Amino acid sequence: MHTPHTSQASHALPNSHTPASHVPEPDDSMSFECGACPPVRRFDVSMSIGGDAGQGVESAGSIACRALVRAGHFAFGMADYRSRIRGGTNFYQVRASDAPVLCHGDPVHVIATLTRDAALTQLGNLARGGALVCDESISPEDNLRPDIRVLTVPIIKIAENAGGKASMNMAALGAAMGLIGFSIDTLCSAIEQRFARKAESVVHSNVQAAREAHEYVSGRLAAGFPFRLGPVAPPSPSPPSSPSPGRILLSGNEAFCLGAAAGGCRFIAAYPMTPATTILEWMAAHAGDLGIVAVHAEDEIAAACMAVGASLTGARAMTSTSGGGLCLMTEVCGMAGMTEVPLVVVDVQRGGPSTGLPTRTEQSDLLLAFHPSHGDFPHIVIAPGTVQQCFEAGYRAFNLADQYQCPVIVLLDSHVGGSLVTLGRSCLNWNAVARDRGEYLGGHITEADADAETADGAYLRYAITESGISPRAGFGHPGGVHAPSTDEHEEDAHITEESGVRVEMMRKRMRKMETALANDLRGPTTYGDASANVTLLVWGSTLPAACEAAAILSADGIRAKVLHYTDLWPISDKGAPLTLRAMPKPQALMDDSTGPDGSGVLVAVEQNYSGQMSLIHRMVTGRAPDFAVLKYDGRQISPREIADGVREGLHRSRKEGVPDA
Amino acid sequence: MHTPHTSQASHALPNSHTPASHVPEPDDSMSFECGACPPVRRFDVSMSIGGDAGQGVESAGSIACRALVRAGHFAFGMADYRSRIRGGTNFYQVRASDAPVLCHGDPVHVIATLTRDAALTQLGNLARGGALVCDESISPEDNLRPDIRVLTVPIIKIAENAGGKASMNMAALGAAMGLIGFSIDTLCSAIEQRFARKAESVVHSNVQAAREAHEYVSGRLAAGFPFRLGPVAPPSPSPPSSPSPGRILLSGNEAFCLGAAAGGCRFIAAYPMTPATTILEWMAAHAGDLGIVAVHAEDEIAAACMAVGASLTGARAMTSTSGGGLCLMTEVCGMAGMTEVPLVVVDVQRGGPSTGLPTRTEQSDLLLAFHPSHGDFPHIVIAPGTVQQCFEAGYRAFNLADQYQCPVIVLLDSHVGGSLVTLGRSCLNWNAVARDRGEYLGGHITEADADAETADGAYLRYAITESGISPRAGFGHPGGVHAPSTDEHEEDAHITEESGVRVEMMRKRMRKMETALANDLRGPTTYGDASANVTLLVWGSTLPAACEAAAILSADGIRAKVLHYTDLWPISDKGAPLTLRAMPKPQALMDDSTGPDGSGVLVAVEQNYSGQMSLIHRMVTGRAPDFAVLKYDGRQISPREIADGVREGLHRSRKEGVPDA
Amino acid sequence: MPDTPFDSKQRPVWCPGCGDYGIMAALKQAFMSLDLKPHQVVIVSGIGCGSKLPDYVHAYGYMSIHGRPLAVATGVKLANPELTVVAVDGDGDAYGIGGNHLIHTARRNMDITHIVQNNQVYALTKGQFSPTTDTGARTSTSPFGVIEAPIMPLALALAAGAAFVARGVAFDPKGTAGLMTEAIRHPGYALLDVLQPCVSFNKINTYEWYRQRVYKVSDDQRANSHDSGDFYAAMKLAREWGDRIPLGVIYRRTREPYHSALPGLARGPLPARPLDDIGADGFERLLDEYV
Amino acid sequence: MPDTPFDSKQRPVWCPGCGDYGIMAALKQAFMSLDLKPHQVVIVSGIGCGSKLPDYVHAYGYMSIHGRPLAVATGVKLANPELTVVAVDGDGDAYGIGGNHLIHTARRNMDITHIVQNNQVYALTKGQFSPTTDTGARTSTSPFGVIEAPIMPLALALAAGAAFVARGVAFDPKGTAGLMTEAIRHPGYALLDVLQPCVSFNKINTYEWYRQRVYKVSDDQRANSHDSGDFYAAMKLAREWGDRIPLGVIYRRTREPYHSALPGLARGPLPARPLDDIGADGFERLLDEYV
Ligand SMILES: Cc1ncc(C[n+]2csc(CCOP(=O)(O)OP(=O)(O)O)c2C)c(N)n1
Ligand SMILES: Cc1ncc(C[n+]2csc(CCOP(=O)(O)OP(=O)(O)O)c2C)c(N)n1
Ligand code: SF4
Ligand code: SF4
Ligand SMILES: [Mg+2]
Ligand SMILES: [Mg+2]
Repeated sequence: MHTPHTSQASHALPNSHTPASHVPEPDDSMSFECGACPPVRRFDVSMSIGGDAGQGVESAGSIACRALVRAGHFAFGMADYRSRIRGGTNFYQVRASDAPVLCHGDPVHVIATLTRDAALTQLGNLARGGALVCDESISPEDNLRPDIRVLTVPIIKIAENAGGKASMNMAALGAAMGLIGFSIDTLCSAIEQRFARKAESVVHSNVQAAREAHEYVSGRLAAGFPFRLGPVAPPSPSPPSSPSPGRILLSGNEAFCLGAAAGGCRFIAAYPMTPATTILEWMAAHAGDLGIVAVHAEDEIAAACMAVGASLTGARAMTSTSGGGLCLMTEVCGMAGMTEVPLVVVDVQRGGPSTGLPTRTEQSDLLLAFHPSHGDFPHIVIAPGTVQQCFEAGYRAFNLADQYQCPVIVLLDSHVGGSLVTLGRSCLNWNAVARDRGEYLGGHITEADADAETADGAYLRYAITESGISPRAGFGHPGGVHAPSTDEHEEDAHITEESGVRVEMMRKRMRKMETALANDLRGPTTYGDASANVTLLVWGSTLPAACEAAAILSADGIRAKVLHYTDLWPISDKGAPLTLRAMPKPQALMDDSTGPDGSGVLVAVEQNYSGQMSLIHRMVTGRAPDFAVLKYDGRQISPREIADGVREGLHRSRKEGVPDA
Repeated sequence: MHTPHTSQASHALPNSHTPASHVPEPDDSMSFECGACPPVRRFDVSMSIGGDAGQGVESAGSIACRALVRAGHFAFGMADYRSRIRGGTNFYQVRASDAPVLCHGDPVHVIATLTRDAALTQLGNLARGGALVCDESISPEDNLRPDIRVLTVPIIKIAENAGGKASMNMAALGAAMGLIGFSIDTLCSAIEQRFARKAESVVHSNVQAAREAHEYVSGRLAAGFPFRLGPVAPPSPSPPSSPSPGRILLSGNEAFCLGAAAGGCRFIAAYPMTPATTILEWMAAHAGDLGIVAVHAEDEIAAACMAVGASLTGARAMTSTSGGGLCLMTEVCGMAGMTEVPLVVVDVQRGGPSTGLPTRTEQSDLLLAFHPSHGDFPHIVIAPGTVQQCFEAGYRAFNLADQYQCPVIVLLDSHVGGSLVTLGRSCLNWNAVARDRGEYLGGHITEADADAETADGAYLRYAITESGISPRAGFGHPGGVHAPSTDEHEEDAHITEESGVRVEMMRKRMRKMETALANDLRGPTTYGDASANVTLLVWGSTLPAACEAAAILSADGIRAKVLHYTDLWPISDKGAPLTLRAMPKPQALMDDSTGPDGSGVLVAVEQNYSGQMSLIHRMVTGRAPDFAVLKYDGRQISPREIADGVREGLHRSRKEGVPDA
Repeated sequence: MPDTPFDSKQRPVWCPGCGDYGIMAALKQAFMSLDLKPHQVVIVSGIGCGSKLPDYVHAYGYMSIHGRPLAVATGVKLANPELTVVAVDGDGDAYGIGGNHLIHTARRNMDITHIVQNNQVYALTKGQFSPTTDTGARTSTSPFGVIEAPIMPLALALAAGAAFVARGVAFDPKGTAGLMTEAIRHPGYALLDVLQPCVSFNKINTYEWYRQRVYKVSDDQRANSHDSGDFYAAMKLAREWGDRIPLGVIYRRTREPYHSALPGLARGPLPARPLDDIGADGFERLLDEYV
Repeated sequence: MPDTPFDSKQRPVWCPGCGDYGIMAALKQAFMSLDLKPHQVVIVSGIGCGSKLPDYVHAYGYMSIHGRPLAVATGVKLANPELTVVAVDGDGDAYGIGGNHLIHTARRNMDITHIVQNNQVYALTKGQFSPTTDTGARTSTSPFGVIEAPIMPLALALAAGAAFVARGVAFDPKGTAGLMTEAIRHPGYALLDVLQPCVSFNKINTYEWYRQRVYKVSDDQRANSHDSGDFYAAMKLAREWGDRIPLGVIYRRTREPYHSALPGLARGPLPARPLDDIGADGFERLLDEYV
C-alpha cells in the first residue's frame, strides 16, 4: 500500500563515548551536528551536582554549562528533579569535552553534593578514581569504595561567609570546577550574568562563594586528579550577524521553538504541562518581538481547537503538551485529520502512564501518537533525535502539516527537550530553513472583491486528486468560501452520506500518506558501519547514547550500528534497508556476533516498557527485535547502560537460543 | 513475554447463507447460538422497506421482525438510516428463516418502498426474480431488469382510507408480508402491541392499512412468487420463569445491558452518543426496578471519571460511548490503568473518523482502543461477534475488570449493537452468568469498627505479587484505608519517584496482562474446517457474515474457514494456531486454493480502511494478511460481498503474485 | 437565483416546523443588514441538529466537534480579527459539554457572537435532557424526571464576565435578526440564547409554551426601567424563567476585546504576514540569547 | 504517635511557608470535630501542589487527574452516599480545566464538599497565571500582563445554582476548619474557596496582601446585615474583590441533594448489595420485554 521511502544514507557514528585515556578513532567524529566541530576527543569529564530540591542545583549546573561553553568547551547539561517544588533530592549532571557531547556521561568523575542523601544516591555512578566533593559535616559511608577520593570542603562555612546558605550551591560548584581545572574568572562571569537581574548583594555572595571554594580546592586538593579539562581552542567571539562561527547552548524545546519561529509559526495555544510548558513560555515571551499570538488556554482541548481555528484561517499554528494533554487532544486530532487542517502538536513526553513520573523522561507516548483518534485518518508522527534535529523539526513539522493538510505530532521528551547541549551557532541556520506551504491558496486577501466570490459549491475544498491533496483556501479568501464538516463530505465540503463519495473521500485522505511516504517522509538513518551485525533500533532522543554505545561495543569487538527513526508514522517497509524489511533472524547468535551481510541481531533500545517502536516496526515489517534494552524508570539511558544491555542480551540469547518472537 | 492463550476449539460454520433452493449441509448448523435451534434451513427470505426519514421505515421493520418471531420464525432486522431526524432515504432490512439468521441477506427478495428514491437506491440489491412493491404513483425505471416483478399497490390510497398518509409504512409492510406469505393476524397483533401506548385511532388506522394492503396482495398478485416463508414449528409459549424454550428478539446493545445487569453492574455514567445512547437509556429505564444509578453526565470525561469513582467504592461501574467519546476518555483510561481501577468502557463504534458517518457502522476504533492513553499501562479490549456474545461480554467485561483491576474496553458497533436478532430465550441464561470479583476485599462494611482500622501504610493496596494482582479494598472498608495516586506509587499507595520501586510497579502492573493471557483471555476461535486453506481473519460483528461467506466459498470449491477474535488486546502468538503464529505465506496461490496443512491464504475481512486488526495481528505474529477485504462506507458487509472480495483477491493474487507484505 | 448571497444550494434536513429555520433566516438577515460578504464571515458550529447550519449558509464555516465551537472560533478570530466570527451551537454543545469554554471565552472577552439554539433537549441524539431542560421533565435519560436544576445560561455568562447577554426566540426572526446584529456589532463576547422549539423531541417547550411566556424587555412595563448596564438588574432578568421569560438585550457594557490587547497582533492579521518576516537579523538576535 | 487518626507517615513536600499546610491542618480538624473516622472519609484531588494533600492524610483518597476530582468524587458519593466525600483541588483544577464540572456538580447539587486551594497561580508547573490571577499580573505565560478578567469563583458557583458558597484563608486554620465543618455538614454541593499564599510563585498575592484585604462577613458592619440566604446580596459579596475580600459563608440555602432523589439508591449503597440481587426471576421479567 505504501510507496517507497526516500533512500537512507549511512552516517559515521557520532560522538562516541571515550574514556579519558582512550584515543578516539576517526570514526568517532561527529557527523550529524555541524561540520565545524573538532574531530578528535581529547578529554571528556562528567560531574554531578546534587542536593535537596530548592537548593539551586539546577542553576548551578546550567551556570557550569554556560561557563564551559564560553571558555570554548562543549558542554552537556541534564537535570534530574522531582515533581515538587521543595523536598527530595535533585541532581544536575554536566559533561564537558573538547568535542561535541550530546548525552550524559556515565560514570561521572566528580560528585559535588549539598546533602548526605544526594551523595549516597549518586555514589554508585562514580568512576574509579573519581571524587566526592562535600561539606565537612557530611560523613560519607564507612565502607566507601577505596578508589574514591573524598574532598571535604567547608561548603556551608564558605557560603555563610559569603552571605548565607543560599550560596551553598555556588560553593559546591566552585569546588567542583576547581577540581576539574576550570578557570574561576569565566565561572564568575557566568554567575554574574545569571543573576544579573537580582540584587547586587545576591550576585556578590554567589560569586564570592564560588571563588572561595574554587580557591580552596584548586591547589593541593586537586593535585593529581585524573579527570581534568584539557586545553581548547579559544572560541571565536559571536558576532551578531549570521552565519557565525560561535557556539550556543540550548535545549531541545528551545531549538524547536527557534525552528518553529523561523518556519513561520505565529500562533500557539497551549495549556501548561511539564515538560512542555517552556514551549508556550518561549512563545509568550516572544509574542511582542516576533509578533506571535500565544494563548494560555483553559485546557488542552481548547488549545488544540484554537490552533485548528487559526490554521483554518491561514496561520501556522501549533499546540504543545505532554502525554495527558495529548489524550485530551485526540478528538481534535481526528477532527483535523477529517477536515484536513494542518495542525502541529508537540508532545514533550514524560514518565507515564497517567501522571506517572511528571518531571522525568520517557518515550512512551508513541503508541498513542501512532493512532491518536478513532476511525482511520491521515496524520504524521516525527521525533527528532538531537537538539539540532529539534530545530529542524520546528519548521519541518509545519511544512509537513501544510503539505499534507493533517495533524503532525512531534514527539520530544523531557530529556531532549530540557537538556542543554552545545552547538555550533551555524547549526541553527536561518538560510537552511525551508518553508513550504504545499497547496495553500492563501487566506487573508484584503481587497474584498465581491466579484471574485465563488457561488456555493464552486470551490472544491476537497477536490479528488491523484496525490490526495486538494488546494486549500484559508478562511477569508474571497474565492474560496466553503464550510468544512467533521461529518463525511463532498468535494465542495457539503455533508454527504453517499456511499461512493464516502469511499472516494476516505481513499483521497489516506492517499496523502502514500504521497508523503513517497516524497517527504524519511526512512531510518543508519549510523555507523552498515555491515555491522548488531543493529540498535532506536528513535527519538536515545540516538546520541545509542551511537556512543555502538562505538563502545564496536571497540569491544561487538560490531554494532544504529538504525534511527525520526519519522515514525506512516512508515513503510518498501525500499527500506534490509534490516527493516524482514531482516532475517539469525538461527543462533554467533560468538563473534557477525553474520551474513545485512542479517544479524536486531536490538530495540527504547525508553519505555513495551518497546513501542519495535511493535510498530514489526507491524510494518514483520520483523521483531531479537531482544530489547528497555529503560522505564524515568532516567535517561546512558551509553554504558545500552552497551551493557546489549552484551547481556547477546549472552542470554547464546545461552537460551534466539527467542521465538 | 506473553504466556499461552487458552486453547482454541474449532466450531462448525454457523448459519451459512443458503439460497432458497439449496439444501443445506449439516455443517451449516448453528453452533455458537443455543443448541435448541433447527439444524436445517428450509427457507430464507429477505426484504427491505425504504422511504424518507420520518416515514416510519424503522418501526415497520421492527414490527415485521417481532411478528415473525411470534409466529415461530427466526428474524433479523437491520436499520440503515441517516444522521438527521427528517429527510434522506432510510431503509430497514428484514430477513426471515426457519433457522437462525444473524446477518442481513444479500440480495433481498422483496423491496417495499414508499418513495421513488428509495426504490432506485435499492434495486441493485434485488435478487433475480425478486419483487418491487410500490405505490401506483411510483413509476419504476424504464429499463428495469426484466426478471423483476413489479407489484403496484395503492399504498397511498390505502393509507388515506385507513386514516392518513402516516400509515403508508404499514400499508407497504402489509403488502410485503402478504407477498412472502405471512399471516395478517400475527402482523396485526404486533402492530397493536407496538402502538399500545398511542391513541386508539392511531392503532386502528395502522392495523387497517396493513390489513388492506395484505389482502390486496395476497391473492393473485402473490401467486407464484418464489421467495415465500415456509412452515415453522409453532413456538412454545414463553413462561415467565427461566430457563424457557421461547424465543426473544433483541439487539446487541440490549443483550449487553442484560449481561451487564445480570453480572451486577449497578452504575453507569454516560453522555449520549449515537449508536451507544440506547445503553444509557436502557440503564436509566431500569434504574428503579434494578436499583441502578444511571447518570447522564456533562461530558464523556466526567462520565468515565464518575465510573472510576463508583468502582473505587466497590460498585461495578461502566460508561458507554462511541469513538469521539472514547477519545475524551483516554486520559481516564490511563488513570484507571495506573491506579488499577476496574473500569468498563463500552464503545459502540460508528463510521469515523471524527463525526464521520454517525448513524452508520464501522469497526475502526480498534487502533485507538489498542492503546487508549499515553504511557504503558494494562488494559483489555474485547469485541463480541454476535448478539449472544454481547450478552456474555456484558458480564465478562466486569469480571475481567475486577480480576485484572484495569480498564476493559468492549467494542460493539452500530451493526451488532442496533440490529435485531432472534435468539432462543435460553441463550441468555441467568444460571450461566459468572460473577468473579477477583481479589476484591469488599468495600462497604457497615459496622464501623475503629479497631479494624489499619495504620497509615499498613494496608498494601499495590502489594507486589507474582500474578501482578493485589488485593483491593473498596473505599469505605475499615481495614483498607489508602489513597491511590496517578503518580507512581509505593505498595502502600504513597507517591514515590524511587527508581527501583517504579520499575517493580511497572512490571507488576504489566504482569497482570500476562496473567490474563494465561488464565482468562481467549485466543481466536476457528469456525469451519480447520484444514481449509483460506482463512478469513475477522473480529467483532463481521463474524456471522464471514461464516456465511466461508460456506458460500466452500460450496464453490474454495475451502475457507473463519478465524475470529473476540479478545483483541492483549494477544499473544504463543500457543495460538499455526495461522496465527507466522502462518507460512504461500509462494503462489494454488489454483485449487489448497495448501499444506495450516499454511494457506490469510485474508483480513474488516469494516475499516486500514485493516486495523490485521495490523495488530502482524504486530504480534509477524504474519500480514495476503490481501484484505475491507469495507468502509458505513454499511455492514454482507456474506456475498465477502465471498466476492475473497474470489477477487485470489484472482488478483494469482495474476500478480503474492504481494510482498 | 438566491435571495441573499448567503443562500446555499444545500437543502436543510431539519424537520418541518423546526425552530432552526427561523434562526438561520435571522442570521442571514443580520449579515445582510451589516453589509457583510460571505467571505468575511466565519460561522463555527458544534454537533447537533442546529449545528448543521453552516452547511446551509454560503459563508465560511466549520462544523467542528461537539462542544468546541467557541474554542475553534477563538483561533479563527485571533488569527484574523478582521473576520466576523459567529459561533452557533446547541444547548448541549454550549451549556453541556462545552460549558467551560463559554465561561473562559466570556472572561477572555473574545470578540465572538455566540448564538445558542436552545431547544432544551438533545435533539440530534433523539431526545435526552439537556442542561436547560426543566426539572421534572421525563426524557429517555430521565425516565423518572430530571432532578438537576437547569442551567440559567444568561446568569452564568454574566457571572463569568460576559459584557453582552441577550435572548431571542426562533419564531421571531425579525426581532432575533435585530439582536444578532447588535450582538455582532458588540466588540467582545456576546451571548445570544435563542429559544428554539424542537417539534420532534421536546413536547413540553413547544411554540405555544414559549409564546405564552416570552416578553420583550423593551416592551415591558418593568423592563422599561431596565438599565441594560446594571449588573444586578440584569442578573435578575437573566434568572427569570417560568411564567415569564424575558427577550431582548439583558446586559450590555463596554469592555476591551481580548484580541485588541494582544502584542502578537500589532503587525496585523497573521495570515497576511510572510512566513519569514522575522528575517535573518531577527533570527540572529534570537540566537544571541543562547550564547 | 499521631496527633490525630488522620495523620500520615508521609512527609509533605510543600515549600516551607506554603498555605497548603494550613488547609490540611484545618481539614483534619474539621474531620475530628465531626467525629469522622479515616475509613468514612474520601478525599479526591486533582493534580497540583495542593492536590498532593490526600497523600499526607490518613483517610481514603484519590489523586486523580488534573481538573477531574469533582467527577470522580461524584462517582464515589453516588456509589455510597454514606461516605463523606471531599474534593480538594487547585484554582487551575477547579476553575480552569475543570470549570465545567464545577458548574454541573453545583446544579446537580452533588453532596460534595469542594475545597479549592486558590493560590491564584499554577504552582506545580512553576508559575503560570491561573483563572483567578488578577488582570495585569506578569507571569511566564503572561509576560505582558494578564488581559483576561479573573474568574469570580463564588459568583460563578452561585449562578450555577450552588446552595453553599464560602471563602476561607489558609493562614486561619481555625476559621477555615469551621467553614469546612459547615461545608461538610451542608447536604449538597458546597464550595469553599480558600485563599492560599504560594510563597514560591505568587509574589503578588502574598500573606501580607491577603491580610490587608480579608475580612469576615460575620465581623463586618455591613456584613452583619448580610443574610446568607439572599441570592443578590450573596452575589454582591461573591463579586467583592480587590481592596476588600470577604471571608465566611457567603450563601447558604437548603436544596435536596442529588443522590437522595435517585431511584437507583433506594436499596442502599451499591457496594452493599450482592451482584446477583436482581435474581433469576427478575432477570426473566427483563427478558419478557423482548418476547
Ligand atoms: C464528544 C461527543 N459526544 C457526544 C456526541 C453525540 N451528540 C451529537 S449531538 C449531541 C447533543 C445535541 O444536543 P444539542 O447540542 O442541544 O443540539 P441539538 O441537536 O438539540 O440542536 C450529542 C450528545 C458527539 N457528537 N460528540
Ligand atoms: C491534562 C493535564 N494538563 C496539564 C497538567 C499539568 N499541570 C499539573 S498541575 C497544573 C496546574 C496547577 O495549578 P493549580 O491547579 O492551581 O494547583 P497548584 O499547583 O497551584 O496547587 C497543571 C497545568 C496535567 N497534569 N494534566
Ligand atoms: S429534531 Fe428538533 S431540533 Fe432537530 S431538526 Fe427536528 S425539530 Fe429541529
Ligand atoms: S510552589 Fe507554592 S503552592 Fe507549591 S508547595 Fe510551594 S508555596 Fe505551596
Ligand atoms: Mg438542543
Ligand atoms: Mg493554583
